[in-house]
Amino acid sequence: MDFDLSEEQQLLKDNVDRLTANRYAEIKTRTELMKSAKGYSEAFWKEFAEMGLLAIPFAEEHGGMGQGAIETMLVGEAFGRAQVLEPYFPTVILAGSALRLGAGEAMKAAVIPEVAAGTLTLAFAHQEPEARFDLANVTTSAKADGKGGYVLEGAKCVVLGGDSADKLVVSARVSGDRASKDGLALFLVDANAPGVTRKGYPTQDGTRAADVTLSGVKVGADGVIGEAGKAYPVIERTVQNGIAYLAAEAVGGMNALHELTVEYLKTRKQFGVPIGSFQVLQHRSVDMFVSVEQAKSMALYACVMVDEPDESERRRAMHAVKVQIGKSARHVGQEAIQLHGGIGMTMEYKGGHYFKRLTMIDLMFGNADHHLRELTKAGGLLAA
Amino acid sequence: MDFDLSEEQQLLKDNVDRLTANRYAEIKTRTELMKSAKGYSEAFWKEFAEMGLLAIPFAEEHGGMGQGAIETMLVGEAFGRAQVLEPYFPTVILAGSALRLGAGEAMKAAVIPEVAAGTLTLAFAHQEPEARFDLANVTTSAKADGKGGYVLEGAKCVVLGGDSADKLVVSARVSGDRASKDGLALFLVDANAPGVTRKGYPTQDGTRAADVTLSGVKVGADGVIGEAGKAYPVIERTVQNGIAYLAAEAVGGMNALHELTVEYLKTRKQFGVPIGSFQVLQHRSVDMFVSVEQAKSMALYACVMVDEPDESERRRAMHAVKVQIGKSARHVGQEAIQLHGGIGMTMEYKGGHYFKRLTMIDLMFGNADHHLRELTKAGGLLAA
Amino acid sequence: MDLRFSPEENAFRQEVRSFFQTEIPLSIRSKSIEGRRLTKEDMVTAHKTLHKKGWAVYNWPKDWGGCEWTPVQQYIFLEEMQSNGVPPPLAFNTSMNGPVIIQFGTDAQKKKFLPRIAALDDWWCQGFSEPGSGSDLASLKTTAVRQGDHYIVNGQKTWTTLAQYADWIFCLVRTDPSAKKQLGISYIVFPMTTPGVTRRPIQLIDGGSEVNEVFFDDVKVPVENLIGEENRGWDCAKFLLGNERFGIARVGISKMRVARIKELARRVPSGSGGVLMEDPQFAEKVAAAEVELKALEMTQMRFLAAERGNKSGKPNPATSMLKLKGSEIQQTVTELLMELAGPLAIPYANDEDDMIGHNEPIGAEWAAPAAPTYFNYRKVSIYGGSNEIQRNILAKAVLGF
Amino acid sequence: MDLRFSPEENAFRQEVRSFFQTEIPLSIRSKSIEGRRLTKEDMVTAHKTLHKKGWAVYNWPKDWGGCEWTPVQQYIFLEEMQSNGVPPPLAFNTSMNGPVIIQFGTDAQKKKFLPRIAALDDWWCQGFSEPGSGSDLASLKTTAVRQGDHYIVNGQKTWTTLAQYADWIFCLVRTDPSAKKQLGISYIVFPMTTPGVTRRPIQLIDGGSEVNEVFFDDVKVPVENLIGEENRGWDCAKFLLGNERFGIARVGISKMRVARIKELARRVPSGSGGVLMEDPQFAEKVAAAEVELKALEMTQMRFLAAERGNKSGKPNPATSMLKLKGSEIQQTVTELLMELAGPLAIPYANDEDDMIGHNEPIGAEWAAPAAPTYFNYRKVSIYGGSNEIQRNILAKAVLGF
Repeated sequence: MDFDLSEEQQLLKDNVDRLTANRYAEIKTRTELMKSAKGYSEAFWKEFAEMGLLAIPFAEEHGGMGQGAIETMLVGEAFGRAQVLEPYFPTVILAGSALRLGAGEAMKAAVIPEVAAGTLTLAFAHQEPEARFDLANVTTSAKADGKGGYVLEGAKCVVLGGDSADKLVVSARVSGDRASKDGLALFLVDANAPGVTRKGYPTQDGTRAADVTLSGVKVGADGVIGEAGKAYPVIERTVQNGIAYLAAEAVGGMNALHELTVEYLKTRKQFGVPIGSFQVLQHRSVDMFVSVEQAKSMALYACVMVDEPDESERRRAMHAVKVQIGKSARHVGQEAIQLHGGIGMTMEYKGGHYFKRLTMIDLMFGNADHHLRELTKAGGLLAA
Repeated sequence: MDFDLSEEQQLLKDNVDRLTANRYAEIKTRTELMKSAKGYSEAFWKEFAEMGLLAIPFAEEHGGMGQGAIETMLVGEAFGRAQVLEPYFPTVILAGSALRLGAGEAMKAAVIPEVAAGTLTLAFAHQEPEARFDLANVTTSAKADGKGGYVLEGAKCVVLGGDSADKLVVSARVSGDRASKDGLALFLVDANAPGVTRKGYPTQDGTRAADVTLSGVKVGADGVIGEAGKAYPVIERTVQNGIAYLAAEAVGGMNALHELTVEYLKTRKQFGVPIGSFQVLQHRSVDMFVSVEQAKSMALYACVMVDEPDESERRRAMHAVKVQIGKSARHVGQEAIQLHGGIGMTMEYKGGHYFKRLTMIDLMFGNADHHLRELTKAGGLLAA
Repeated sequence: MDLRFSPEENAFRQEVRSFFQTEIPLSIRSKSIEGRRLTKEDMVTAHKTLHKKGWAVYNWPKDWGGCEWTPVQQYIFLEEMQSNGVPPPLAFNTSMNGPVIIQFGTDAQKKKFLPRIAALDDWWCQGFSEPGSGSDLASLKTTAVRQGDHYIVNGQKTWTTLAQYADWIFCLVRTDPSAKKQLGISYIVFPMTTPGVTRRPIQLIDGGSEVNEVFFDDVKVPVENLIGEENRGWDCAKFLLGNERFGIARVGISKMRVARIKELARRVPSGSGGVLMEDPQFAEKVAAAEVELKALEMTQMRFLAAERGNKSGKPNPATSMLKLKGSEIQQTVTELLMELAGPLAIPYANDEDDMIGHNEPIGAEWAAPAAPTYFNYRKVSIYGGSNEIQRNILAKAVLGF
Repeated sequence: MDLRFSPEENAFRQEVRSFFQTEIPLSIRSKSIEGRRLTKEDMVTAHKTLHKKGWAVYNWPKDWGGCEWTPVQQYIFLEEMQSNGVPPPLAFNTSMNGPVIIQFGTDAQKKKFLPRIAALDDWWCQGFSEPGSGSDLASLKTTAVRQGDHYIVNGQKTWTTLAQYADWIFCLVRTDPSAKKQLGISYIVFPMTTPGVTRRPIQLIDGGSEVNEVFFDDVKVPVENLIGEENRGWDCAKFLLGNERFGIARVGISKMRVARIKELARRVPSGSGGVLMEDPQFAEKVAAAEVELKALEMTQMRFLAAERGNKSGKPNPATSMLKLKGSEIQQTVTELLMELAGPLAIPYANDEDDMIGHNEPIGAEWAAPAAPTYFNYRKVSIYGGSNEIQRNILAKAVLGF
């Protein structure tokens, strides 16, 4: 057992921390980017590409760095701390995982180098309006066109980064009932392909998403990711990778939010003393610290388990991770706002940005309650 | 709407408060009675009878006072405050309710005057080992003897006050499946009747209970309470009366425990100051206060609703009462021990007695979780 | 003891309910119930409708238009108002500044201000908090220096709710800088159009801008606009802050929200077949909130009954508990609504914001306000005396620490 | 970074596990697992078995019998010990008094005491707390007055765990009443059989009497029984209290209890058909505890790894968090067990108590310890520095307040 970062990892961490802290030093940068056309900075995206961040999880033969969950965790923490707006999560983590884990060699060779180089953005168009948190609940249909290709028909919603992505990884059903794990397929679809309609909008945390309608969208045989009908395991692992990353991002965010709160308590004066001199506020800061540490631990645990080959063990672990992250994020976020008082309620202060993002992270890919139930159904965390 | 006690109610309250506070002034009285043969004081019981407490809920023609839930609430609060050991709950509230609500005139006329006079104690032998909190889960069988009587066969457990009761109100099944609400019957059985075996023991809160085995116990037609096979509503209302009383007793206990805690914080010195000067302990005392007030409110609500004729409304209300009582009792009990530190952990201090009784009250007739689930199944508290 | 409402009380409830449901436009009430933002016009319409009926200043003395209702009637009125989504009479006018003028104002001031306050002919806003003075209100720094028959006001207020709509402001200002804290403060009022007054909206985390910073730069205020005695403004402030006793728990609003959550949960898909209300995990959370809410309602009624016997006119400190528990339940309930919306709570669909991408997301018609309402309601445990301050009050006044 | 155990570490785990499971009698381990009370003999047997293997004082320096294990090995050892229900080496001997004597004792003292401490030939108990000195330990009042080559000890200790079994006591006493608080305290040891020592058991709310009051009435203690310097006993106390770093979270014990709860819940009827583990409400509570426990385990490993780099010998204040969260989880888990037992937790079936009615209640074989264990475990957030004290430490040392 060894918790130390390797030299390369430490270097990566230092670099990404420095760059993001620098680029997002002013809250105004973030609020202005939120209102810009794309909702993020293409210049920053290019810098992330140059630093190799977009290449991290991909194989070296596809222009990747061949690195793992620890490295994306370091990125997630830094991005959470700085509240980065660029679509790393949708492009590299979500859609990137689907390609990495599901696609055939030809597709990987064609697409991944572009992703790694920062010239292609992606989104994972999986959520449907009535699916809530059920990953298998897909009604978008894919009908075989007889030539190895498919025609897609359906509607997706809250596709993160979907408003500006160049290509979409779309889930659809080739067979089976609405919520069946069998019969699912993934497709790589050009976001501007005929029949694809996107309605983009901002999200509560300042990023962007889109509702996507697919109407007679034709996908060639070369657009099928893996084997049609057998995509559920890829979807599940994609989401598990998403959870591991979100855990790291949430830890970065809540750690920073906790520090901000403690700092505020030490400087804000009322009744002639810093309010941090009140024991009640100290103890509540301590309880926040405990929540942050528990979340950090589970973000690390996610790194250990996200590539665990035993799928039941992996599944139970990733449910547990999302439970703890949701619980800690809620506690830390709510207490941070309360301890700040009015200033935490404003968009002019970074605290509120953290709080909103942390709140949204819980709602992404199943909230704490959902994962607790799934964990329970799977027999719990300790060996059954 | 009027929250004031009537003159008679105020007099009752003053009298019962004074008597119980006086009799149980020393914690030693309680611990010694706990170790005595019956586990309570027959002298105190006689005094309660003389004060009319045992007659409260019964009709005047049976030697009762013809009073209602407010009056038994006043007794419950006083008994909770003083941590009274006498079997008022099993005799007057539980078995008393079953007779009051279920028995025919002849049985009432024969038994209730003795109960009201304090010459007869009762117990409600309903709980079975595998029933947990399900009121309809009864396997004890009652076979008709063809002469209007029945023969009982089965086992009851944790029969409160069952070790010393003179008569038992026993539930048994004349027909139907294990958990069916149809086919239940109630019987009044002499505790020393042939075939009745009692194994008495102390309970965690210092009172007594017994496991009761019924082996070929013969009950005559005059021992059947109400109509055999139709007893479920009587059982349910008996338990609802029990919940209303336990709510009051818990409020009396947690109120006293909270006062004890605040008093302790004001007098106990560490670091040269009363520990009550620490803001954290003040705020936690305030949160306890809030829990006590919420519980008081629901104990009052229980008085309003326990005689509500609409059975669905009554049922939902009584579930809600037990949820709040369990939640408040847990919070107040745990915090009281924590804020006291070591002294609260000892049997030589009254705090621990309150804590244990409050803990047991939650386990009686369904804990907070159980009632929350039942409330949910019934559609919640607000009009559906 | 009779814990049921009397037939007269039930009749009164019927009367107010029927008035609300027939006279306050459904379009306005629906906005409240669905969590959409009310316009100034909505609030004015509701207020004026109530005023016409004689109910806008029910809490005032009869001479100035009050109703002399019993505490139970007031409770019923508020509950029906809240659970029917009726926007309340503007609090700055009717429960803050109006009562202060009634208590501390001169006859001339009463005649001048009260009718327009009651009718909402003037919209008032509150100038109390400052950037450096939140919980410690008495440390405020805005000064009013006497020059002849005027005060010259300089300084800054913040968290001024709906100042953008306001015609007048009531302000705490420091008139004697040498006096200790509370002792040098005065309560003055002036039009927001007075030269030197500027407002800057503050965007809150829900995306709206309901609060403002208000700056005073040599604002000239006639001396007759002083309410009460000079340097005794703290009395007005204490009176004002202690005045709101029972609306504070907002039981009716939480009831209305719970009802809406249950209604929505009976049609929102759970994702795994069926609707969310069939999911015991979610349904139990709703039921748990209902239990706390019922207990709070009973607590409020108990305090109300105790209040009847309280002739001192001083607020019962236990009402701090109503604020504490009431805000907690309001926050629980708004969080439940967000949880109900699930992933559909993620899109941001604020129609008054200048962010791009004004496409209406799927589910927006019911899910869009969920997260903003949750965000916005974090404030209820902060403003009006934070919950930490309420605990301090209870510790001292009730528990005797 | 490699967060998996190495093959060597896994082999070590196998070795200790197999030793525990084969050498520590099942009858003793079952008692721990089922929450029944251990006798003195059980504890001595377990300790001596570990000692024979060379593991009872694994944490001591090699010269005195220690194992020089890595922090990870220590962690594994403790986890296996706890999850297999092995009674730990007597803490008063091996992690309290032993290390103090190693650090502060003279050579003669070491030779005299350490071998018997390690072997549990003498059972030690701790005389720190006093009725007036709990969290504020330094305010203790027991005095030791020098008379020739003896101290005369007078005063009272309390919460002395298992003093009824003890042969010796280590005590904090005030040797200089004129010095300020910590400065006049000394650490002395003496046999419990010394004339003037009396003990009075205190019955706790679980029904047992594991703690005692210990009274000293002119107890004559030779000067050579002073450990360290006179009036510098506070150094020993600080060293002792800071010494326990990782066992404190008791992850293994909670794991063992969760496993037992799950096992029982798979056979205890739910009342409404089926078993309790099929009740999602209960099962989710268990799973929620498992998540917190897993997080705590990882936290402990992280702190352990950080500890490796910490050569200062000073305890990492963040370990207060292990106490805080560890006690919380222990309490959650014992409460779950009581909830599992439901109504069957109500009977009191303490076989060592003098209460009448020694009939074994139905279900007692598994349900009887549920409530007493819950009651008993309320202490874990009180003793060894209450959780409030731990929060004070964290606020100061980690957050810099």
